[in-house]
Order: sequence, then structure tokens, then C-alpha cells
Amino acid sequence: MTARSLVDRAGTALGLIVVAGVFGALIGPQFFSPGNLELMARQTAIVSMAAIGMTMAIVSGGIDLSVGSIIALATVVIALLLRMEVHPVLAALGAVAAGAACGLVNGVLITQLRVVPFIVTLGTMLIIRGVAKGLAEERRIEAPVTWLNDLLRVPRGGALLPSGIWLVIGLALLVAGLLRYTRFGRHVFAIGSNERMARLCGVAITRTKIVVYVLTAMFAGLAGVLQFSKLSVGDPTVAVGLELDVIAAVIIGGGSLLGGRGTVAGTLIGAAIMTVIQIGCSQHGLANWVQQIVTGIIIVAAVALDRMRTSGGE
Amino acid sequence: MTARSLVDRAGTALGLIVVAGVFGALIGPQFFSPGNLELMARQTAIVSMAAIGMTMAIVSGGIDLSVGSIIALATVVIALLLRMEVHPVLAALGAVAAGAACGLVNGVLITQLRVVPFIVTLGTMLIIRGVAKGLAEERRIEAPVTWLNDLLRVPRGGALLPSGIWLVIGLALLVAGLLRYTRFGRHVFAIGSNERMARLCGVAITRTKIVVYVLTAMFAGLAGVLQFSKLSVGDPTVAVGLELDVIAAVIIGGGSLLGGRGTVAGTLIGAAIMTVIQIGCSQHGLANWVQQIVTGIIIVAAVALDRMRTSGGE
Amino acid sequence: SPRSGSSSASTISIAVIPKGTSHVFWQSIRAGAERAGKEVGAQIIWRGPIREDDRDSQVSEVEGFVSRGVSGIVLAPLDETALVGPVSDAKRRNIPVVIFDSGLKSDDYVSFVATDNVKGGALGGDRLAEALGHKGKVILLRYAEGHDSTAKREQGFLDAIRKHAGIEVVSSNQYVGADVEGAYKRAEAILSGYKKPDGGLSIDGIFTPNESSTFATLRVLQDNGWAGKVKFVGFDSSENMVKGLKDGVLDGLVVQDPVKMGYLGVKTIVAHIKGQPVEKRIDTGVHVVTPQNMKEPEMDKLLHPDLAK
Amino acid sequence: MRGIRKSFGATVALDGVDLAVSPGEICGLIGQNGAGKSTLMGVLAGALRPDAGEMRIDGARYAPASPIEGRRAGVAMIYQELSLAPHLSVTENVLLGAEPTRHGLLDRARMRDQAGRALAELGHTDIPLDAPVGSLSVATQQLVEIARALAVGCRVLVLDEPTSSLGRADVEGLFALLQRLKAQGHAIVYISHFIEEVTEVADRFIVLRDGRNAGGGPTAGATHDAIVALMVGASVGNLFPRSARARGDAVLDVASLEPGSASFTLHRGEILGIAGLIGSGRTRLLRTVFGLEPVRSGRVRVAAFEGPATPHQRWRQGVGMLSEDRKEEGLALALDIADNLTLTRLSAFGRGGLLSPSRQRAAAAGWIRRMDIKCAGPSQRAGELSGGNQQKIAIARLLQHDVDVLVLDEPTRGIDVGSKAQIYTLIDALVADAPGRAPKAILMVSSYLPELLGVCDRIAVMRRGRLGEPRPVAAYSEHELMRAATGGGAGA
Ligand SMILES: Nc1ncnc2c1ncn2[C@@H]1O[C@H](COP(=O)(O)OP(=O)(O)OP(=O)(O)O)[C@@H](O)[C@H]1O
Ligand SMILES: Nc1ncnc2c1ncn2[C@@H]1O[C@H](COP(=O)(O)OP(=O)(O)OP(=O)(O)O)[C@@H](O)[C@H]1O
Ligand SMILES: [Mg+2]
Ligand SMILES: [Mg+2]
Repeated sequence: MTARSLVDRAGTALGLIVVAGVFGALIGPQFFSPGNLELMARQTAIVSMAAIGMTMAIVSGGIDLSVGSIIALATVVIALLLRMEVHPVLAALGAVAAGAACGLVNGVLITQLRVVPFIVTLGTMLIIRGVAKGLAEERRIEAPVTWLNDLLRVPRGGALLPSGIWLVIGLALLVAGLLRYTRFGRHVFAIGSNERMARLCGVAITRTKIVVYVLTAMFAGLAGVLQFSKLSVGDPTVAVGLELDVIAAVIIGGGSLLGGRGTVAGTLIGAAIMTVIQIGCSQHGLANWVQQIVTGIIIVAAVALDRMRTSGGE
Repeated sequence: MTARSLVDRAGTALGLIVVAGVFGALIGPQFFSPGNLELMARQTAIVSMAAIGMTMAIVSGGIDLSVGSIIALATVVIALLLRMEVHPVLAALGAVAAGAACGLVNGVLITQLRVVPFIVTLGTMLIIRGVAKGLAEERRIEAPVTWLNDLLRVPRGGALLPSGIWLVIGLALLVAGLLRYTRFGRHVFAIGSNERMARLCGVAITRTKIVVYVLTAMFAGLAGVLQFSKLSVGDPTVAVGLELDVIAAVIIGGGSLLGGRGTVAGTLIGAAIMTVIQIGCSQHGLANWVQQIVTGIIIVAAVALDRMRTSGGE
Repeated sequence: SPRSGSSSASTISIAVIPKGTSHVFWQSIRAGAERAGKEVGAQIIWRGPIREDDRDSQVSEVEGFVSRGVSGIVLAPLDETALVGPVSDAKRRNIPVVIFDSGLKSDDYVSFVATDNVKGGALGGDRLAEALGHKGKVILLRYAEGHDSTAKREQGFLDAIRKHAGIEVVSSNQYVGADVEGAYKRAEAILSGYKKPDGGLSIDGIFTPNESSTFATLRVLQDNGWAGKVKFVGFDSSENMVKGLKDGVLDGLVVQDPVKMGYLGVKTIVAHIKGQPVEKRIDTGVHVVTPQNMKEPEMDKLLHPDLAK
Repeated sequence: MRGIRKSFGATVALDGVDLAVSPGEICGLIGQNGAGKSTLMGVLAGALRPDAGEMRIDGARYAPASPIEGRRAGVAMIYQELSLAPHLSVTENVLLGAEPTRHGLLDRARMRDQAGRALAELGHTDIPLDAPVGSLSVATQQLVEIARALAVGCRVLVLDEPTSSLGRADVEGLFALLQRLKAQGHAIVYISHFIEEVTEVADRFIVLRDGRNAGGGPTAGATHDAIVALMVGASVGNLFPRSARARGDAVLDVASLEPGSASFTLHRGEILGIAGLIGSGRTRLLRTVFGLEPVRSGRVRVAAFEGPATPHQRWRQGVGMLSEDRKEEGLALALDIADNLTLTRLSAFGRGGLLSPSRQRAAAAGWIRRMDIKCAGPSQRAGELSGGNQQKIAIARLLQHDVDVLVLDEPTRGIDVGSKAQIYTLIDALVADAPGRAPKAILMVSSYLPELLGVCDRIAVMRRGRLGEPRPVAAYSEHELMRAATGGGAGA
């Protein structure tokens, strides 16, 4: 990485260290016990998974408000498939495919109707949530417990972390590589940074954007798999409002809603900061509401600092 | 009005007529009975009140995601004040004042930190929700029943509509006038239309924007008064996600997230369209999920049509 | 799905409004209501809020049906206060209301059809004490604020458990909330606070007062490897909870008879509309199912209600 | 105004400029693009704060902190780039920031009255007062902008290229109005590239060059040629190396292309220049050729490829474009130099969609050296560089891609003289007749006449949206080019 982007990332990581340090001091060394660290990793897994995808949408200068609904749809799809005695792997793939379909709709509407992503995905957020409820007949669908439900479980054997976390880590590396080491990734940055320039430079804007929204939605589908794993129910009412957490993770991690900025590493740190605040507040016995206030302040402060840091370059 | 803006408004009103006509045909003439029309007016009151304020934020090129939280805070403030045996009028004013304070914070952060309104109000959305929960000690607060609870009730005497509706109508006229017939209003449009130009023409950008966010939040506070009237408890968890309904009302009504466009009349029609869909679906016995899908489609379609209609003029 | 709209004046239309729609419990209520509707020839309209803490949308639903003018409303209020206004509006418009499942701080209803929730809570408390051998530390995970039914169960549980001297209630003021996802998170956070260095829990028993809190807590126990290591008594039932009972993760489920509740709710309001006298309070019964008695036909019927409409 | 200085980062826009206008006088301000005219007027209006210098109005010290104060002091300004609120009505735009009110409410009747009167003074009672400005034509918008300055009332009126999209009749109407205002004792500054307009309307002219006063005098008696000489300055002939060129195959063929009704053929080994005034339509022509704007009629052929194409396809056909709008369209300022430089041909830095950033950086480092780009290294963000260095990166992108046809729109905008010479050398090398390598073809738009004369083989002049016949560069002098672009003094 460049010196500059190291500093950027160091800024966010520093934020994580400060927040973790404060809670460590308040709660004691057991805050950093392996068990607790693992708890944090597990609680952050769902938001992180969706946020990896959202990083792409935000880097491209867009946004996807429909991820919460896609997560709900994914849990419903898995549960329905499992009840039909489909193999768990196929059920999970079905959920990801459902996500991809939603993303395709988002991408096509955004590029063809030329409506801003905020509105398109606000609309599909409702539509997809409705479809999820319709599929589930407005119920929670209980499904047979399979190994899918162990994705976020403490592993029995020697594995250090639950397999779901390994999945997040693996895919994070993959997307980080995709953004950094492929043409597609650089085109996403170019579009987000300056769409008109990207067009002038021959970047296939429509195709790239559609792929971005499909990928974002596929990651939401994977987040849905993790969500399902936690409760083993297909719940069409789950993850309402989660999109804002996901967006906040990306932005705390250095992403910009104006596009062209954002890293997977930063996003994961952003998600981790929010989880540390949440678990720290909860284990320190702080109320839910204090936690919300602290999170809100950190979001505004992180972006304001970022704004100051970069305003020199503009 | 100019011919152009008449056509604009006619477009949205036509949408309302079509939607109402479809449900009227499905449900029968009782859909338009005075009682049912009044029910629609009552159910649309809360969103409309908040959307009147949001119209100003959106016309100025901004957004306010914190309105849902402000509504919750307002219900809590009223309940607490009523429990302290404060006069109901003062309790309602207290809620509006709490809203104004939130708006001041939003406005100052947006203009002074130069962080985009989306992020600032995403942060304050969490903060204000947290404050509401903290004030309420994370519970819902029961309050003595006063005439405030009759604001949205069917009136016993001769009055045609509940007083809360008259309040919405009166304030809508006031804001429509404010936007149309005062310097402040024209400056809000000018900022949303072309902020650089507005600065060159001597518009006081900072002051105008702060006033816009204070007013938006005051309307959210008033929406909170109506919400309290409906629930008769102070509920810090109420109106989660309502901001998206409110924004959708403004945008269906012809507002543009890029600023410079939007009318109070259009916003009210937008809110009415959503209510008609909701009540129509409900009274036709359609499921909740169908209603969500229909609403989502209408949001995307309305904005896409608008985009086509205006793209000629750009 | 139910048709409505062109209902002629002669048919009776009954709106049945649950607290939510997603729990199995409500599905059973619906089955009972539909069955009763078929018997008496009344049209049943089933609509409710999706989230069990969405007071606002339940108020809207009631208002909508009052305005539309149904013959009667059968309502499970998800707030004992917030629904008072709409119910009295209904009364003023001569639309009778039967309250079921959970109480209302008002007298404007025809009848209250519900489980004796205090008794249900007490049954749960006694069952937990029995499973613990009458000693140990227990925790009560409360449901959500403002629900009359669960508050009564929680009270019943505490009253019963306090009668056992060897049992200490270490926490009884934590609410896990109305949705499963949130309940899971909060239950996990609360229970993690009682984690011993060896990873086990320093408490011996848990009680939860409804389906969603029981389900979420069950999943937390399973996910954290605590399943079977603490005694756990819950309320209501669903497939996975029945399986938990079979596997010995759950030591008891206090089950109501939701099918009967829905059935009696509709029957009662139709009787009232037809001018027959009805009781102001109708008890639908409550039982404890344990791993030992779950095979008995009577219990099996409660655990696996016939949902065919 | 005395000794006004203003710099933007490294660019010194104004370097001690003096300007005085008396009441009842029209002063013409002229100079090449980037000479500092708009900046100077921005300082006067209070939109920009000078780094040094002082201003006085009627002898009183005047130091506006914002455009509001400028307006209060009686300075009204018509900006070069149209600055209107597209969603507001004509009336509201005309009176924005100075709306009359009564009891706190807008006095709509008076607003309409004032706006109507301002437009009537311009001879336009036909403009609908309630129409949103966004729905009007560019020329009408310019009239609205002029009306705004008039309606507010002022002592000093600045017009920055008010006529760039007006027809002759409107121009005459405006001139008549300016004469009336002059008679009423207003002080007027009139900026224009149409020299004959300045000589027609102004009493006096002042020439700016590179942020300094370069001369001036009464317009009476000043010849068009003399003014052009002052504007263009000393000869810069030695800037332009010219190696032996041999005209090769035709690579770009344009036939009666709209807009511009342009027809020309571009060959390898030659540079075809397009001259013209601002707003004459040169940029639109290039954008149409490159596929950024739809072809309305006519034909574009690139080597063997016939017909319209997207920019994506144009790059594959071996055509690359440099935009005049560096900020909006030139570079991704948030990305690093290596990414910006290699964006159009990433496939060269890896296989199968994969990329090697180190190879990207290595390639970028090579161009940084060859083009002498001042930067910290290939990983520096493009937005941190000075404008001239940004421009070099945009040019390097074309060279890196190794396109056959280079479409350059104002390639040296914002570049200092030293760098210009380097770029001319590079451009020359591309079309030079060197053994073992096919020379490139270059199509170039520039507002800097010496540059066109220095590097091009043929030049075509565009005037009011129509492209003339390309003629060999020897057929033109700077003077003649300017004449051809402005309409040869026979009225624009
Ligand atoms: N906001 C700015 N930031 C950086 N540089 C600027 C800015 N505004 C102007 N400049 C630079 O200052 C110099 C003078 O610009 P100015 O706009 O005053 O020229 P001008 O004489 O009005 O030219 P034109 O004839 O093109 O209007 C130019 O080199 C320009 O690039
Ligand atoms: N997309 C468009 N739609 C309508 N008018 C346009 C459009 N693009 C440009 N114009 C107008 O066409 C005219 C020609 O503009 P163009 O930018 O091509 O001129 P130019 O000679 O390149 O000038 P410059 O030196 O400023 O770049 C201008 O009056 C401009 O306002
Ligand atoms: Mg200029
Ligand atoms: Mg140009």
C-alpha cells in the first residue's frame, strides 16, 4: 500500500485501538480473553459480510439500502429449501442466488432508469422485504438444524474460529484483492472517483455498475446465510434497519458517500469498532441507549475528522 | 402557478387518483365514505406532518434521517412532562422545543463540520434515539390521559375533522406560503438549485440551512405530538424507519434528492398515495407484504417517470 | 387468503388482530379462529403488525377496521394502554371487541379470552424448581415492556420461585425484547455476563415468558455450548422448541392452547353479536409439558396443534 | 483597484493589477484565456479575496468579505459561467438575494414589476416571467443574467463575456442599454473576446496578460491589430520545435458531421488544429467525434471502423481523447497517479483481468521521468498535484495507451511556459517521420493561437458553430486567425 493509504488505515485502526483500550480499561483484562474476542468476531460477522459488499457499492459512488431486506429474504429462502430437504450447501447457494437476482434488479434499474441508487434501493428494500414476507407467508419459518447452524458456533475441534468467520476473512481478502488487483476493481474506483472521466476513458460504466450491485447483493445473501445460521429460522422480519449499520461500518472505515474511497480492511475495522462499542457497553453494564449515543457520536466524529484530513487535498 | 408546475403537480395528483380509483373499484363505494376518508386523513397525519418539514430539507438539497428518532423523543418528552403534571399545551411545546434543539444540532454540524447531511443525520438518528431511550429509561412511559389524546380522534361535536388534521392542514399552508412567498423560502430553493450561485448572489447559506434543519426537526417534533396522541404512551422505540416513509412521500410528491425541487402540496399527495395504498390493501384484505411490494414499485416508478419528464429540460 | 370487500350486510365479518404474525403461536390462533369462523359462517379477516412491539401499526389496524365497519373485532393488544383509545372508539361505533391473549387497561370489551397467565408463570416456576432439585441460581429473562400477558407470567414465575428457599433469583430485570433477532443478541450478552472461566455458566436455571424469548434463548444455549448444562423452562412451543424438549435442552414448556383461544375468541364475539350472553372472562387453560410427559396424547396435541384450516 | 494580487495554490492569477473606472465610463477589459480577467472581477465583486492590494469606491476603502457586501457597496456582476438557479423562475432569479418584501412577505407584484422592467430595458418583454430558468435557451438565460445585474441597481456594473451566446440583435440592444447606463453615471467594466465589440461599446480598454497590466488606451483610434498585438504579447516562435513530418494514411475521416457541419480528413503524421472563440462549438465537435455525444447526422470513420461508437470502442479503435475539463472529466483526483495514468489500458499490466500494481507503478514512474512531472511518486494522489502536472498526467495517459489518433482539447490549459515547450516537443515527436514506426495523427483544439500556429500542419476555424475548411498553417498569421474567428471585424 501507499504511504497515504497506510496513514488512512492507521487512522481507523487507531480508532479501534482507542475504543478497545477504553473498554479494556473499564472492564478489565477479561475483555480481551480469547472467548470474548471470539464473541466479538461472531457478533460482527453478519454486518461485516454485508459491509464487504457494501464497500464496493459505496466505492463506486452508489449505495444499497436493500441489504437488510436481502438478508431477510436469504434466511427465508434457506429455510424453505431446507424444509424441502434440499442439501444445505444447495440451500445456501440458493440464498446467494436470490441475493444475486435482487442485485441484478437494483443494477439494471439504476443504470437503465438513471434513477439515483438511493431511491432505487429504497424501493427495492420494500419490494424485497415484501417478497420475503410473501414467501414466508408472514411467518417465521423454522427449519431442521443442519451443519449450517454451526457456521458461527464455537468449534469443537482444533479450529481457532467458527467456520463462518473464516468465510468472512477469506471473502474479505478476495474482495480486497478484487478491488486492488483487477481491472474491474480499478474501474469501480474510477467510476466512483469521477464517473465522467471513467466514461471518457472507455470504462464500461453500465456493466461495471451492474456487477457491483450484483456482488453487493450476493454478499448480503451470504450475510443472510450467517444470519440463518444463528437462529436456524427463516425470518422475514429480521435485519430491519441493518443497512444503516452496514453503511456506517463502511463510512467509519474510511469510505466516502461521494465515491472513490473505501477499503475492505477499513470496513472490517469499522464494523469491529461498532461491535466493540456494543459488546463493551453491554459488558460494562451500560445501557443500550448509551451505546446508541456513543455509536452516533463516533460516526459523525469519524467522518468529520476524515473531512478535515482530506479537505487539504481538494 | 406556472403551467409547468401545474403539470408537475397534476402528475402526482393523477397518481393519487389512479391509486384511489383502483382501490375504490376493488373495495366498493364505501372506500370513499366520509368515515373512511377521515380515517385516511388521520392515518396519514403523522407522516404528513414530518414530511412537510422534510420537504424543506430536501428542497435545500439535504436530507434528515433523524426524524423518526425525533418523533420518538417527542413522545417521551410529552409523556414525561405530563407525568410531572405540566399543562398539556406546555408538554406539546416541550416536544417541539426538543425537536428544535435536535434540528439545531443537525444544522450546526452540517454547516460547521461540512459533513454531508446524510452522515450527520445518520449519526444524530442514533444519538437522538439513544437520548429518547435514556430519558425513558428504555421503557415506554405511561402518561395521564388528556385532551392531547383526542388530537386524532373522531370529534364528538360538529367539527368535520379531528383537530390534529386541521393542524396539519394549517401548517402545510403556512409552509407552502413560507416556501413560496418569503425570501427565506426562495433562498431555500436557490441553495438547493445551485448553492454556489446562491452564495454569489448574497444568500446567507449557513443561516438558511440551520433554519431549515431546525424547522424540519420542529415538524418532526409536531409529528411526535400526533404520534403521542395516537399511542397515549411515550414510546422511545416508535417510528423506527419512519424517516424512509417520510422521504418517500416527499420524493413521490416530486421532490428531488439533488435539491431545488419539491412542493408541500406534492408531498401531501405523496403521503396520501402511500396511505391509500396501505388502507386499501388492508381493507381489501391484502396481506402486508403485497402492500410493501406495491409501495416499493410506486416509489421507483414515480421517480423514474419524473426523471423522464424532466430529463428533456436539462 | 381471506377475501373481503363486497361483504353483504347479512354476513358477519370478524377482524382478528394478533400481536404479530410470525410466531407459531399466532398461526395456531389463526387456525382456531378460522375453524370457528367456518362453523358459524363468519368471515375472518386476519391482519396484524409484523413486529410485536409496533404499537403504532396495531393501533392503525384497529382504526382501519373500525372505520370500515366490521361486525366485530377480536384483538390481542400488544400494549395494555395504547390500544385503550381505539377500543373505546370501536365501542362508540357499536363494534364489539373481544380481547384475547393479553389484557387491556379498560372495560370497553365484551369478553377477555385468555390463559390464566399468572398461573402459567407459576407452573413454570414450579417446574424449574423441580428440575433444579429446589436449589441453585436462576435468571428470569423478561419479554418486553407493556405486554400484560407476559408481565403476569413473569410475576407468576417470581411468586412461585420465591417459595423455594434454596433458589436465588440473580437477575429479573432484563428485557430481551419482542423480536427474535434482538432477543438472541440481548440474551447472549446477558448470559455471557455469567460465564465462568471454564466457559460454562455460573447460573443453574433460566425462565423465559413467551415463544420468541424462549426460542432465542434456546438458540443462544445451543450456539454457545451451554445446552443441557443449565435447566431451562420456557413458554409456548414451536418445532425447534419441541425438539429441544426431546433433546433435554429444555426441561419444560408451559403451553397454552392457542387454537382454543382463537376458536373461543371468535365464538364468543359471534355469540355476543347474535345477542347471546357471554362470560366476561374465559380461561383457555395452561399446562406444563416436560420431556417425561410430552408423549402423552393430551400434551402431544398441544405441542402439535392441527393447523389445517 | 491597485496592486491586486491573487494566487490559487501555485498559479499566480493576478500579479499586481491596477484598474480604475470613472462614473459614466465604459472600460473594456481584454486578454487571453487565463489572463486573470475573471479573477480580477471576482475580487471586485467580493467572491474572491485578494492576497494583496486595495480597492476604493468613490474614494472609500472597499474590502468586501463576501458577495453580499459587494452588492451592498453597489457592485453588480454578470458572471462568465452562467450562474442561475435552474428551478427558480425568471423573476426569482433576477431578484435573488435582493427580493423586495412587505410585512416580511415577498412583494410578488413588485418583484414581477422590477424583473419585467429590467427585461424590458433589454428589449425583451417576451420572456415569460414565471417560467423556470432551466427551461429557457442558453441565450435567454444570458439575458436573464444581465437583467439580474440591472434590476438590483448599482454603481459599478461588471459584465464578464455577456454576449458569448447572444445574437446580433440582442448584442445591439445591450449596447444601447450600456450607453444609457453610462449616461446615468454608472461605471461599467466590459469583458469580451470579441474585440470589435469592445471597440464599439467601450471608451477605453485595458489589456491583461498573465496577470499583469499589458497596456491600454482609448478605443477611439486603436486598431484591431494593435489590440491583438497587445493581447498576444511577444513572439513565442522558438517554443515550437518542428521535425520533418510525412503525411501518411488517412486515419480519421469526418464528413458533414453535426454539430459543426464539419468535414475533414486527418492523416498520420500531421496535426490538424481547430481555432475558434469560446463557445464556438469546438468542444462539442470533438466530443461527438469521440462518441461522448450522439452523432446527429454525418459520418465518422476511424481507420477501417465506420459509424458511431462509444468512448470504450474508440479507445479500442486506437483513438484517445484529452478533455478540456480537467477537474470534471480529466482525472480521478482521489486515485493515485499510477491508476490515473494506466486506466485506459490496464490489460497491459496483468493477465485475465488481474493486475500488478507494481508494474503499474513502474510504468507510471517511467512517464513521470519522461514528462518531468513534479510529484512524490507514482502512489501520490492526483488531486494533490498542481494543475499543470495534472494535465501532464492526462496527456501521459494517451501516450501510455499508445493510441494512433490523439484528440486534444485545450491540451496546454493551465500549463506554464516551460512545460508547454516540453509538451510541444512530445507532440512533435509523435508525428515526426521516424524510421521503423508509424507516426500518429493529432486533432487539436486550442484557444492559444501561437500554439496552433506553432505545432499544427493545417488549421480549420470554427465560428458560431460551423467549422471552416482546413487550410495549411502557412495561410494564417495570428492576426488572421483572430480575424477569422471573430468574423474578420465585419461584425460578429
Ligand atoms: N478557483 C481557482 N482555482 C485555481 N486556479 C484558478 C481558479 N480560478 C482561476 N484560476 C486560474 O487563475 C488564472 C486566471 O483565471 P481567470 O479566470 O481570471 O482568467 P480569465 O482572464 O478570466 O480567462 P478567460 O478568458 O478564459 O475567462 C488561470 O490560470 C486559472 O486557471
Ligand atoms: N450539451 C449541450 N447542450 C446544449 N448546448 C450545449 C451543449 N454543450 C455545449 N453547448 C453550447 O454549445 C456552444 C459550444 O460549446 P463548446 O463547449 O463546444 O465550445 P468551445 O468552442 O469548445 O468553447 P470552450 O473554449 O469554452 O471550450 C456553447 O454555447 C455551449 O453553451
Ligand atoms: Mg474569464
Ligand atoms: Mg472547448
